[in-house]
Amino acid sequence: MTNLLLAFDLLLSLTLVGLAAAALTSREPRRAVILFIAFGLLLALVWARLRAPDVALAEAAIGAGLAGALMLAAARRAARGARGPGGSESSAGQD
Amino acid sequence: MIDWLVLAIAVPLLGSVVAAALPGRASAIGLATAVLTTGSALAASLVVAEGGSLRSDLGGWGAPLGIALAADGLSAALLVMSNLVALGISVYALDYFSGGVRRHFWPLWLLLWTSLNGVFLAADLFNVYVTLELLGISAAALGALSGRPDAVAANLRYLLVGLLGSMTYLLGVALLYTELGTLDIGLAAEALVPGPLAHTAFALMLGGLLLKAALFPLHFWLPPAHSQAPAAVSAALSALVVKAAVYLVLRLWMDLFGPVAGPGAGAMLGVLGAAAVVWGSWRAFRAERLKLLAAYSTVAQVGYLFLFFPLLAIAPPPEREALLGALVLLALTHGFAKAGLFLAAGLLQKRVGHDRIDELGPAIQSLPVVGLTLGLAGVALIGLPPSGTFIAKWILLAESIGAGQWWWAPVVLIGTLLASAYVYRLLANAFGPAAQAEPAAEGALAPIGRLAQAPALLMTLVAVVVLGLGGEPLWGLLEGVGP
Amino acid sequence: MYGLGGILLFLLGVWSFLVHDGLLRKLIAINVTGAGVFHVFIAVAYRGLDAAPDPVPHALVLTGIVVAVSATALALTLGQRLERPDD
Amino acid sequence: MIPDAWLPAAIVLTSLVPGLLIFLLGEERQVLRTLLNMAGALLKLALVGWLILGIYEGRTFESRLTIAPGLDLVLSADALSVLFVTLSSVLWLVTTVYAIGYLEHSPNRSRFFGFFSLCVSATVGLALSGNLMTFVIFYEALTLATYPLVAHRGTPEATRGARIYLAYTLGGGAVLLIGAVWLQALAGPVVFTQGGMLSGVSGEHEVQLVLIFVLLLTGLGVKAALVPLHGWLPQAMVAPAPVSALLHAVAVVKAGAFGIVRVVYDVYGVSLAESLGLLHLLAVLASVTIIYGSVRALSQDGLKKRLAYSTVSQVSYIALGASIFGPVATIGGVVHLVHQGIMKITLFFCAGNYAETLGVHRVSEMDGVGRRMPWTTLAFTVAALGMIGVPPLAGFVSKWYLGLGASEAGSDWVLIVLVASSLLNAAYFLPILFRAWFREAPARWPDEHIPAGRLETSGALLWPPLITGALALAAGLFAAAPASPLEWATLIARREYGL
Amino acid sequence: MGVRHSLIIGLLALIGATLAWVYWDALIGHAGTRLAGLALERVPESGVSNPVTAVLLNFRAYDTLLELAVLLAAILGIWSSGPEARGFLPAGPVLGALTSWVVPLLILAAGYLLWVGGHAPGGAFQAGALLGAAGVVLRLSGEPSAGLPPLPWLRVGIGLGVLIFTLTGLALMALGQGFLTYPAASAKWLILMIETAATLSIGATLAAAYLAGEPVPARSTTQQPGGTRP
Repeated sequence: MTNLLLAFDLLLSLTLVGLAAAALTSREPRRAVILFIAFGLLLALVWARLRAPDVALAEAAIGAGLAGALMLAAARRAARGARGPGGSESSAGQD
Repeated sequence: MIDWLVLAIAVPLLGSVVAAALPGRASAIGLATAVLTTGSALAASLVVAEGGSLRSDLGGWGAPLGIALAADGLSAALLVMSNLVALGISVYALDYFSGGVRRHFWPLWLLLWTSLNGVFLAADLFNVYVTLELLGISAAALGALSGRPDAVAANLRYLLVGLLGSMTYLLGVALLYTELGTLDIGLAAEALVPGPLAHTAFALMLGGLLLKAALFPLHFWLPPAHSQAPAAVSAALSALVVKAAVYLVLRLWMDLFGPVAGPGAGAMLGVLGAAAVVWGSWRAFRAERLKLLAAYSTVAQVGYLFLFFPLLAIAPPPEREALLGALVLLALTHGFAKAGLFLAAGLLQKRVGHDRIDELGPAIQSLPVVGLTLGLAGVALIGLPPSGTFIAKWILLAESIGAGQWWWAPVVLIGTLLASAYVYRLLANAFGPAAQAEPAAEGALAPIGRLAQAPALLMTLVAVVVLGLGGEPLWGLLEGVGP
Repeated sequence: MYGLGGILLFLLGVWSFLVHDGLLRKLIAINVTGAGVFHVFIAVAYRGLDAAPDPVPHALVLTGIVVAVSATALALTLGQRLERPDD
Repeated sequence: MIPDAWLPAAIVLTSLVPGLLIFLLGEERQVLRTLLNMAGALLKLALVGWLILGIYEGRTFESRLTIAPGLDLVLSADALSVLFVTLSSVLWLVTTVYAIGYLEHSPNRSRFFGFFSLCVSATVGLALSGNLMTFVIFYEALTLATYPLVAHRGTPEATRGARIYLAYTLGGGAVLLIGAVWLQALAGPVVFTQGGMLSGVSGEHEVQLVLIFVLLLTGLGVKAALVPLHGWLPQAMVAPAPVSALLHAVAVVKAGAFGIVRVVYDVYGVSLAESLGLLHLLAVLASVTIIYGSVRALSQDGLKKRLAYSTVSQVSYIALGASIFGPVATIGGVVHLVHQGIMKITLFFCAGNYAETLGVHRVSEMDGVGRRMPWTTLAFTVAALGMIGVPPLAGFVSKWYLGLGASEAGSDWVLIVLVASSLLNAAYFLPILFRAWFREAPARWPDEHIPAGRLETSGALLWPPLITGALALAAGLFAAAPASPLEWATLIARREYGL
Repeated sequence: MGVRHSLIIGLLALIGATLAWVYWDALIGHAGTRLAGLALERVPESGVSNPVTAVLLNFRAYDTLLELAVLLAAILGIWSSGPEARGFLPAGPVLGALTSWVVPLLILAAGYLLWVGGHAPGGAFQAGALLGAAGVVLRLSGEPSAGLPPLPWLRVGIGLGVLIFTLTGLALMALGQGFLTYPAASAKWLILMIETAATLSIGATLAAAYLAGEPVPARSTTQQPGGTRP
């Protein structure tokens, strides 16, 4: 385990936990969902690093993609409930 | 040899898919599946009764790799109870649900049934997680069927709490897998050595399951969820779903964590159980609405079940058999009685449009059969003589005094007295002055079909008479259970 | 090392679930908790750069993810049903 | 013929099955209901007769059903239980006839008769129970069956009285349960054995045995209406007359007394009870109740209330009999169980007649009742004199034996209690008789129903008191006859003391 | 609020510490192969070469069956809660172009993933997810039915995966093999068949889930893009 790899792992883990903390503590729902989607993608990256390609693919497609899309729709409706409606294109469906 | 265990799960699953695909004939399919599933479950239990235990490895792979379904005396007894109650509920639901809701009810109900059978037959830790999830999701979805805002909110909270419980349970499984390398309960039990990891995993899994079994401090989600759901669903929730979680705690306690689960953990469960009994009975006594009363009495009854654990932890073999039998008998009786009570409550609500206890007088009078059902269910809940609960409480008291832990006795006493108080409040107006005054003056009382009243009555009759007097074979069935 | 990260995520999720009370926040908390647990599973499955990893936890995590997403979908719909029961 | 094992169970079923069937009957099926009732009662009498013959020949009867490991439901017949079963079945038959007449046109009678038969089967089951657990089961079942009867009328006071009754009896039941379970945990399954099961147990459980006895006594005391726990009895007088007659004179109250006798003789055994000083405790409690009951009866104007308080004191005679060490006192106590039942039921029947035919509820309204209803008042007089203990009647026999037993055992203060209570009985019964026979009848009775026939009231209401009155007389006069209650009591005492 | 807050944090920290220590000790102590060795050597018998798919669809097939049931339960729950939410505005030119290009690509990728699952990372769930994503994109670009077939067919669609899975299992049991025990020869094709059915039903379910309610049958779609039919 070269210490370069160790450094990379450490970096990955820290950003992962940082992202999760940011997503959870942010007040505004839409911001939380965006951060959550980023968290999902990073998680997929970490799992790819841990030689779990199938799971990484699934996490990216479902965990970040679909769950994110659903949450975005819900956040948008929640926000729209607060102010006027605004259709928006969301970053859905990564390949 | 037909593998009954697999049928008990595959048939309801298939039924739910077909019912989902053909909403028009949902109830016909539903009933047919109900009958078939109960048949296969009973057949499986019969085989277990003779053979001691039944195991089938799915997919033909050995235990460590593949998943196995196992049924021993304990799971057979609960399987029989839950299938019979579910059959009763299905017959009841035939005319309880109106057209629109019906096509949503049947597929979800059969999925719930599948997961119930799955929990009782599971022998693989991860499989238990997936089945618990299926149970939680279908139960929450069914609970929110009525669409009323407070019902949806209560069931949403139930879903979230259930998810958290499952995640904690899963972390426990992860830790176990880290150390033992296997997911099958049997193999894990052999490999498990009582150490820090075993205790932590035990604590996590127990915590998750207690959340789902709604033991005292973690019961907050149960009353609103069970009282808002439609009657047929809340009957299933209270009688079966909570029982599945308690069954799992018992299964883990005895099979997997035998050496780890010392008297300390037992005492803690006992204390929580005692608090549940007193708090649940008290809140039930103060409840205004019948279904809320029934929901709180479920919290109390779960408390009773957990009162057995401190004694189980220290009882030598002969008493252990008696205690185990008493625990299962109490679970079965409560299952039947509570289901009967909820169904009867549903009938009353349909009859007069509300279920405020103090104004149920005329409704009970106009439906003598429902009155009798309420009476019988009350007898079983309090634990008066002819019911199975009486015998279970008798054994619990005898063993608690015998084992020197006499302090459980006053708890049972308080619970019984409070239970009789709230059942009395319910039945008082059956004999109340309203009886003579005006039989059914206010508003047209909805006609209640004979068919709808039958399952509730039958279930409470089983709870009081069959389990009361015919309890003996239960101990025979439980011979080979547990270390 | 990743396992510790997974446990940290689990704790973060549980903490957020207990403290925050918005539906969306709770759902994210649950997904984070789930991610933490799956993280532990995958970390356990990892057996060095060269050796092939242990497939069983991978399958478990796959199932777990799908289950988590379906539960989230149901929860979101029920939540949305709460806010606007009319339409 | 019915093999030995099934006879006790058959006896219980003869009233259980008709009861359940009656529940299902519609309100208007009067004839079928009466038929069922009568058939059940007569069949039970026949079976009881068969049982008596069996016991005489020394055969034993036992039907056993195991409910759980170490717990089984046992119905076995021995001398004491047969006595109580005979009493119950005879009086059940008579009361059913009376109830049919009494409830001629009142609503939901199927429910009434259903619960009525359930209650009797519970009493018979209780009498025949072979071990403490079966006893507790039937004891609680009795509470369940009697509650609806007390609350039958549905009037607010009925509901209130029933609630008090339920509170007392359920509390008592729970305490009894705790005591029984504690005893079972201590000494294994508690089977009623001649001469006491625990007599062999060594002394080291001393304190626990005393505590258990107190628990059992409290549990049974509720039903036997011992002083502190008797509150429910006067309240429950709100129930219809046949209910108060059978239940509060025979079934419920006697169940408590019967329980005390069982516990003292067949669980603890007289010698052990004596050594632990329990008998002394029981004797004091019983005497206090006797005096207290009689004193309160003096001041009661309501006829049924006065009878209720007299029941409170009379039942404690049985407890007193059990608490005096010696066969003679036991005979007195046990035989009083039967006599008091017969006499008290006659009094309640007559009270019911007065209320039903003349609308007379209070003692003060009973002037000249004797002229208007000679036959009922005659039966009332026979029973009242019996209660006081006038020589030829049944009451005298039991008081005589109690006094004899007390003097033999050397506890003279019991004699004083007996004499004082007899005087008090006279004090509250004689004025009633005086009013009934020698006072002028009022111009118009409060609520008079002129019956169709030539009799003073409807047949079904008149004959039962007369029959039980005659029985009371016979029990007194033919005390020495072979099959009389006294003979039977001596048989029991002889077996208990192993003479 | 502060006290409770810090109490929770303290408690969680404590649990975290024990967890971490216990986990670390277990991980170091047992560098054993756990199920890896056993699983990897049995993979050839399973009819597919990708170990994860082998475990997923052969060794622990029952878990996957239940997982599909969970998906079914979720979508049924969503449908039972009421009608679907309002659709989105029709797409602008840019989005329209993007969709007409992305959706076929997604469906093609899904098909590829499905096929490749046998011997390389990929499989039913990932392919199903992509199909779901295609449905979501269609929904976002103003297509009200998200490319899903009309309701009666959709109801069959969501149950397809579980149906095929259970039927194969029962059929195998009827043939005396035992539930879900694939005979070695036809294992590959059986698994592929099950995977296809699973992909279709997962795609349909996930897309329908995005509708957040029961699709209103009145609205029949005009043009039928690829949708879930390959």
